[in-house]
Amino acid sequence: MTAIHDIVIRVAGESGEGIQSTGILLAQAVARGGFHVITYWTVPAEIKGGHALFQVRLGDHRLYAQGDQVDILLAFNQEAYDLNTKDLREGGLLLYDSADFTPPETGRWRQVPVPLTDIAKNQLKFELGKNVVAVGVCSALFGLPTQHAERLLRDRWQRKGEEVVQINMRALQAGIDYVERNVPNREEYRIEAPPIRPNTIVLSGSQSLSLGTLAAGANFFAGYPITPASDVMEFLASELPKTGGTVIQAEDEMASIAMCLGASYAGRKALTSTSGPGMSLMMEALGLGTMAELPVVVVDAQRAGPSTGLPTKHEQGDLYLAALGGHGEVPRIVIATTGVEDSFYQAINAFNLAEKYQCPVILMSDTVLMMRMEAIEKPDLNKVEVVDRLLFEPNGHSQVHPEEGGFLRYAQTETGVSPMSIPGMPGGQYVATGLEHNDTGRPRYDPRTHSTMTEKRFRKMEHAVLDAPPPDRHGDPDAEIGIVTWGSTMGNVIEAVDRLAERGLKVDAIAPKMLWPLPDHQLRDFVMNKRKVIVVEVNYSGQLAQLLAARYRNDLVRLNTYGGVPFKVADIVNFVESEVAQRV
Amino acid sequence: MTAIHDIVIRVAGESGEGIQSTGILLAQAVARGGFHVITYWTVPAEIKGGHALFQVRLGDHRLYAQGDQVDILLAFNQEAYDLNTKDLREGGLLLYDSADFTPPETGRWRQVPVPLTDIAKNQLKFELGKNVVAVGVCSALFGLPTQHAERLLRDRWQRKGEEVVQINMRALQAGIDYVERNVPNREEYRIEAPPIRPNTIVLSGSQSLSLGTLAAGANFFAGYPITPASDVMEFLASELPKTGGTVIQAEDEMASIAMCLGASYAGRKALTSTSGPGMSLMMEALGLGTMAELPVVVVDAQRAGPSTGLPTKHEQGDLYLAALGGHGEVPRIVIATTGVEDSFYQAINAFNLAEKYQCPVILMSDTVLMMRMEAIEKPDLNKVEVVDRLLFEPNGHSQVHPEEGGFLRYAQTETGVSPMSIPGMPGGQYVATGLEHNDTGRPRYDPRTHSTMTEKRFRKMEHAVLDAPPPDRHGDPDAEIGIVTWGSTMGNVIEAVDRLAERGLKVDAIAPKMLWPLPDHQLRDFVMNKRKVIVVEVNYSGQLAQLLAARYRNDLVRLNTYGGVPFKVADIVNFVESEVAQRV
Amino acid sequence: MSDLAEGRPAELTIDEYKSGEKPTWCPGCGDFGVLNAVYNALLAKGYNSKDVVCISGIGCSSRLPYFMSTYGFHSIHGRAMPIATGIKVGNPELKVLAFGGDGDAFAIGAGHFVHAVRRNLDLTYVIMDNAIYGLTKGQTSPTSMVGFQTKTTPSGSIDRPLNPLMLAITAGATFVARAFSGKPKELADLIVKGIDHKGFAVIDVFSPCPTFNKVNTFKAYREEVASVPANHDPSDKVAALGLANSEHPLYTGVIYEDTGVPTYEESLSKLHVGGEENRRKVIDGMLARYS
Amino acid sequence: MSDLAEGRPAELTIDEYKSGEKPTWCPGCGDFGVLNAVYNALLAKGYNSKDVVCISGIGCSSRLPYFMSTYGFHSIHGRAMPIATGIKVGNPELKVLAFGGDGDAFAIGAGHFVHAVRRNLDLTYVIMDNAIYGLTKGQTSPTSMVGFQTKTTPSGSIDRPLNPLMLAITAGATFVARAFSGKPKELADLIVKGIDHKGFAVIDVFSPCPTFNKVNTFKAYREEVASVPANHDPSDKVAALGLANSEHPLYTGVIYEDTGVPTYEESLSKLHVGGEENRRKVIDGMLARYS
Ligand SMILES: Cc1ncc(C[n+]2csc(CCOP(=O)(O)OP(=O)(O)O)c2C)c(N)n1
Ligand SMILES: Cc1ncc(C[n+]2csc(CCOP(=O)(O)OP(=O)(O)O)c2C)c(N)n1
Ligand code: SF4
Ligand code: SF4
Ligand SMILES: [Mg+2]
Ligand SMILES: [Mg+2]
Repeated sequence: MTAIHDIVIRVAGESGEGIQSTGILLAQAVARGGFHVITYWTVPAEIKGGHALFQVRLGDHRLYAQGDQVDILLAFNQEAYDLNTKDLREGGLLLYDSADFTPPETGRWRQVPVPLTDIAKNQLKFELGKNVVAVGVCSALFGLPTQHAERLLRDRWQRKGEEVVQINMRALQAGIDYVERNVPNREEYRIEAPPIRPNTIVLSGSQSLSLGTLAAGANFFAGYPITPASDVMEFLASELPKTGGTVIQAEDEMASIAMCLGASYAGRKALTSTSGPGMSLMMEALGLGTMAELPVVVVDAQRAGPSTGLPTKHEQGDLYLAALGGHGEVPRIVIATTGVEDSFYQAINAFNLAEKYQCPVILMSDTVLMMRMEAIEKPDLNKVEVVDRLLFEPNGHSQVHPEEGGFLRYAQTETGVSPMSIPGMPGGQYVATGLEHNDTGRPRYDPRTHSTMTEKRFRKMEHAVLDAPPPDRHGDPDAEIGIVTWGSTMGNVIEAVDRLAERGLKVDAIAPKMLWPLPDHQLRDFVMNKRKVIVVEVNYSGQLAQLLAARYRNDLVRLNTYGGVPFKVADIVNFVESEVAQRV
Repeated sequence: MTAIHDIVIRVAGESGEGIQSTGILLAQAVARGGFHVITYWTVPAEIKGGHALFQVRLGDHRLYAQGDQVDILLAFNQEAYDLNTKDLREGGLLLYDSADFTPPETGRWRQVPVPLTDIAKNQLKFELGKNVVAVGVCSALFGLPTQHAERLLRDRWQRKGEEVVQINMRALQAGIDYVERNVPNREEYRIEAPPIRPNTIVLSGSQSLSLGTLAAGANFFAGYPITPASDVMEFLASELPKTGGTVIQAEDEMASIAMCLGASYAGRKALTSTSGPGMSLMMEALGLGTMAELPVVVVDAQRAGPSTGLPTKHEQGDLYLAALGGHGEVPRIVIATTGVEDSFYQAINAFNLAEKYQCPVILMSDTVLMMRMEAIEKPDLNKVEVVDRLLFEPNGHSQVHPEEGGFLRYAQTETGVSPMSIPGMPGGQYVATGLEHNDTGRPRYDPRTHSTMTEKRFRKMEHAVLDAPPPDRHGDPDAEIGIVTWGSTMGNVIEAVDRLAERGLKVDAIAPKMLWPLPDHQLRDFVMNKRKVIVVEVNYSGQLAQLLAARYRNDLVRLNTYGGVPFKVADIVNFVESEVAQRV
Repeated sequence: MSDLAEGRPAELTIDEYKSGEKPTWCPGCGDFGVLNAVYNALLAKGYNSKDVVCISGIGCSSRLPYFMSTYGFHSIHGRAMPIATGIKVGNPELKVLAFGGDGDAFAIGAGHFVHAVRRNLDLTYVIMDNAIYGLTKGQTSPTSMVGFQTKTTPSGSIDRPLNPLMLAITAGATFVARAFSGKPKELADLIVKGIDHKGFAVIDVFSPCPTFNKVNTFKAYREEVASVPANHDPSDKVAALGLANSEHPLYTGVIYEDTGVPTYEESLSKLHVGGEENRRKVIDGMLARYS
Repeated sequence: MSDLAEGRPAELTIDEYKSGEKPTWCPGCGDFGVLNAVYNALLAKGYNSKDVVCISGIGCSSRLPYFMSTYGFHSIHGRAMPIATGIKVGNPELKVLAFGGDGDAFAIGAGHFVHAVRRNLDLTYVIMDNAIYGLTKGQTSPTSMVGFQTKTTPSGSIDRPLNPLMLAITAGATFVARAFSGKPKELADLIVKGIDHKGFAVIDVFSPCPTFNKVNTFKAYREEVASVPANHDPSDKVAALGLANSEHPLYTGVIYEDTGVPTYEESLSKLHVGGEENRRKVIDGMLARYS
């Protein structure tokens, strides 16, 4: 038997039964053990109840994807069994809460009853402890040193007193004991514990992104709840007021973005967060942001569309809208984060770009990423660079021409960026406007004004693109096959590239962080010089592929999935292999 | 002196002084004389007052563009003189109302005072007749047989009584007399009158488009006023009720499109009309239209953006939004009209496509086209084909599966089009929804449902594209140089192609009417096989060019203008010539 | 189940109006009571389900149309009113009921609400008011009280709540009622009254969300609600505003009714100077005008 | 012209508040009177133009900020309220005035209006109500009367008009006034009162559009307007609703005022448990929590 390096544990059952808390506890515990960890979960369509699953993948090396197959399935009930065994790998381990049901013996996997409910209720007299028992069960299987889960429970429950800590400890131990007594031959699940990584934190993509906005200096948020973007709003609602910042729940998305533009005009670093339907509704006001040249960040936590679509499902379907949506010629910047850690840094980049180039920046995440938890290296705040908008200096400045109507808010400059003022600054008075305007901001409709101001707004983009954050790269730079992807799909692509390399196929992959304007200096060489370029996206029409095709080449190969779920690594591996085979 | 075949007359002055009515009268009069005519006018930024111009181009052959230069300028006042002589061709004719000012003699053009105000006020005692005097002046210059203007005046004023007719006749004659006495050598403006075309009507692009919607069977309109789209609403507000149809002025654009979707669901042929800002606001609900598969037509009368932009100016900047705007994968059809006559037929096509493919259709026009008047052949209503949606037949139909929840509204079919029901039909009950759904319309989020329904929605587009109206073509099919363009710009391109042909340069031009999805069968051969393809658009980023590049080739050459005004034919001619020269 | 294709059964039961789709609401949700009342109201009216359209926006409450055997339109967040307007104007013969939550109606939908109300379409709008955003898992809504704590207002809401009844009355509503999911008979009765009213009927229903709103519970409402006093004259606008304004008690019943306003469809149809048969004539007339 | 860079001149005149941009309005437009009243109100307050922000949507009336030497934001149609909210919350020190037309405020902006009002920001919203869409050349507006003929309602409007004052009062406005462009002194005085009011002040101004509205003219208003009775108690909501409801006469003056409601900025600032200096600590705290 070969040593294994990672394992996928799925906990499944009725939503509200503690599936999510079991998973989170487990993820946190294994992270303390030095393991790498990445989670995946889905919520049911029903508000309460319905089937839920939480999947924890852990390993002794960095992980990038949620895992294609389940190694260990912990089914809390019959429905969980029915819906999830299709994902359990042949020869995997099925644990089921024997209080609920007894599955037939199929021979396709190993199956062991675990009387979770019984242990919690009857043995421990602590019904709520079922989740902790489950954590004990799981961690004993792959051999997590007990101390990590114990310390986690202590940290977590300390405030509630020693009694609570102890009963949880007992629940944990009961789970461990049960496994040790009833599940022999656990070697096949055992992973050598890697060294402890003390500087690690476990958080979700939405938490990481929200923290990033805090680190970037965000001090104004207005938003309207929508899945899966509400997490950002809820995070900031509790944190921003501690820094004197403000969170407003607006009456709709038009109001959200308009409030942000107002706050930005008044000097704040403003953001909103939304998902597809809200993005569509913000298009008009985003045009105003471009026209009035106001910094603002809009988080688009993509979900499956169109229309209300599949609100809890995954898709990368908003790129066209983010990059090209809005009437008229309306340039703005689109940044996409590829991972939980990356979300922190891209949030900072988004703010910095917005401030530097005085324009809206769309920060794209997606359902998988917002909800994914990962053990990442704690960010070093001292290394975070925060950029502020270029302010005009009152007094003695050539930017004020009283004869021409005052402050030259939209003075033509080489980069297109003009120093701006903030209400309260003497001599900086101007009227921000969505009408075409001259350099003082006064409405003017002559051809020269419109041409030169259009050029100014696009000139900023030409400079912004040079500040594009570096792309994610993975694989063999000399490979003839290249994959371009974006967002959380990069994780699946990275693992596919590695798996292909193991099979002797060299592949190179890139995921740009700035998606619009296209960072030519990062992409041209890659896209033009690979023999074959495959663009991998979770959408139907290949939105990034089309943007690349328009610029670079028409023979891009597309790999798309559009079922509301992310790629499996195997899908990508198989596709690349068959593409290569085709050529022979 | 060579015979001339067309002439541009511009009337300019203070808005509200009758500039527009002079221009319209003149256009109608010359059309009655068998001349071809095309107009161009701009309105000032001010609500009332401010500088206005109305330009009438007439000729003995079909005209496609507004005319690059002015041959005859009739300046009502000093400001009109100041602002418009730059467009008067060397050697042209300047007429000025001598009551107002006396311009210096420059020698660059011939100039003749015309005491319009004086004639009307003192000679005729009919101050309001100034415009009719001006019509007399103009028509005498190029030799319009008097009877046409006379009959027009009679038709127009008959209802007001013979006295009114007579005073107008006298005003006309006074203008003619003045010219005959004071402007010798009029041969250089004289155009041989072509044969009378009895079947001709003179109308604007917005009128033609509105008539087309009537001919298509439109019976519901909800909209919100916005320049330059309000004309459609105002036209239908007076005409639709005569056919039992309804026009609602909604509270905003979200309401407009939602009302249309509701009406369409209830069985109506519904449309709204708007411009850029409204288009942006409709994006979310348009996604609902795609998802619920409801026919609806949205007229986008483009103006210069972004944001509120230049509300009275011209631009083709909404193509990205129309084709790709909206969150998620949201297919719909985009049709663009290229001319006044075409607007009638494309409005019909838009409705037919919406009904046949049960989806939103964006019908794009633009400022120039909405406002342009042209003498076109009266449409033959007997040749108009009207398509209605495919209805399910109640009773005895396999489309109702009570076990599966009733009527299979979204049954999978080869074309993707499913028979639909309308409230009131027994057995056709279903819930239209923006959520992903199975064939009965019930929300379902499993991967198979989302994949197959996404494919269904896109499959409709694959069939719709085969129903694309034929493109406009002009030029030499064998030419190595091809021009692709869209909307009213095709008019300028046609004249450029002809002028280039006169100079010995063969060029071929195409303007697709269906812009999205791209009609591959119409475009592939053209775009792929020309040596050089130039894409001509009134926008900054070359929106059609990018869509074509993504599909066909990356070496498209772009010619763009973005000053809020249309191309001059000369700009296109010069560009093509320099492109060709480059190669040598 | 209804046998839709063959017409109505001889003896109607509420099953005629059930779609067979199982409601997705949490156990104990107030919306169950509303759904049941709607079934009963339709039964009382004896409508054929093919002639009824149930329209909604987005929210837990907006799921209601799926549980009906009628025609339905589960639209997008906030737009139930213009969708309903299009349907009712599109075919005035239809019986139109609209449904939605407090967020749907009074946050993103506030502008449409005001305008739908003043148009006075002949339809009935049942708002399931739980003073929370249920579907998005518990945020403050426009009817949440000051101090109400949710994930978006962890220190308590600072926005003063809107009063749906007063808003409706001042916007020009011609029928305004309040109901409580815990008083199902009164609720069904009010829905029937709303349907019978010729014009726009607004029924704001306290429909608790036990999952996310631990303040505005069945229990809390039960203690606060009281029927409109027997001597209340619903045509007295000032008195109606007074009842609507009261917080203790919270009145249920018909708060306001004005029967003298023409419906929107009536007014629209008065503008018709002809029908579809005129189309050709109208176009020819226009063409002649341009000749 | 103001010498903006050097600070305020010793002796203020209304010129301090003029931008030098020539108003684009038609001769005789009511908006001139409003602009003048705004100049005079600011003069009365003696504000430094750098501390004032004038916000508007889109419409003839919304052009007003261009004619001011203050900061300004001429935004998009219907969104003046959320823009103003962002600015005022963004910097509560600023003196914020908002402007717009009846379409901007009550058609596309109706939802925002209701919510801005209930938040009670400390700002003054002057609505130039001409019962028409001026900028788009004359269509029916939400305050147009039934029967009013325009290009979009050639047979007369069938929508009952909204009453801005009643709408504001029921949405929770704390200062509601009506003025008339033809009574410039009262108007300026009301703007000052609105500014002085701590909270959201709504001033609906009859500002005739001689170009497109031939019914609601200066003359017509002059015959209908009357000052609020001297004995009116603006804190009496029911009395205020009564005055607001009256059509003959149309009352001008302070209709309603409630001084007991905290402003939105005050309530927001009470949520602050620290300032910018805490940022690092807050982030570190969160990072520790995830460890
Ligand atoms: C444009 C848009 N914004 C936000 C959402 C997310 N959303 C769905 S329902 C809802 C509010 C639900 O509250 P309510 O209307 O009161 O209905 P309830 O669930 O309480 O019945 C929100 C904000 C959405 N679907 N669309
Ligand atoms: C989203 C959007 N829809 C429509 C318009 C067109 N539009 C500009 S101003 C206006 C209404 C003007 O009326 P009002 O607000 O009463 O202002 P007024 O001109 O009468 O002062 C409209 C519909 C627009 N600019 N943006
Ligand atoms: S979340 Fe609340 S409103 Fe939604 S179904 Fe559950 S109980 Fe009902
Ligand atoms: S159109 Fe009316 S509102 Fe607009 S500027 Fe002219 S008079 Fe004033
Ligand atoms: Mg609710
Ligand atoms: Mg107005």
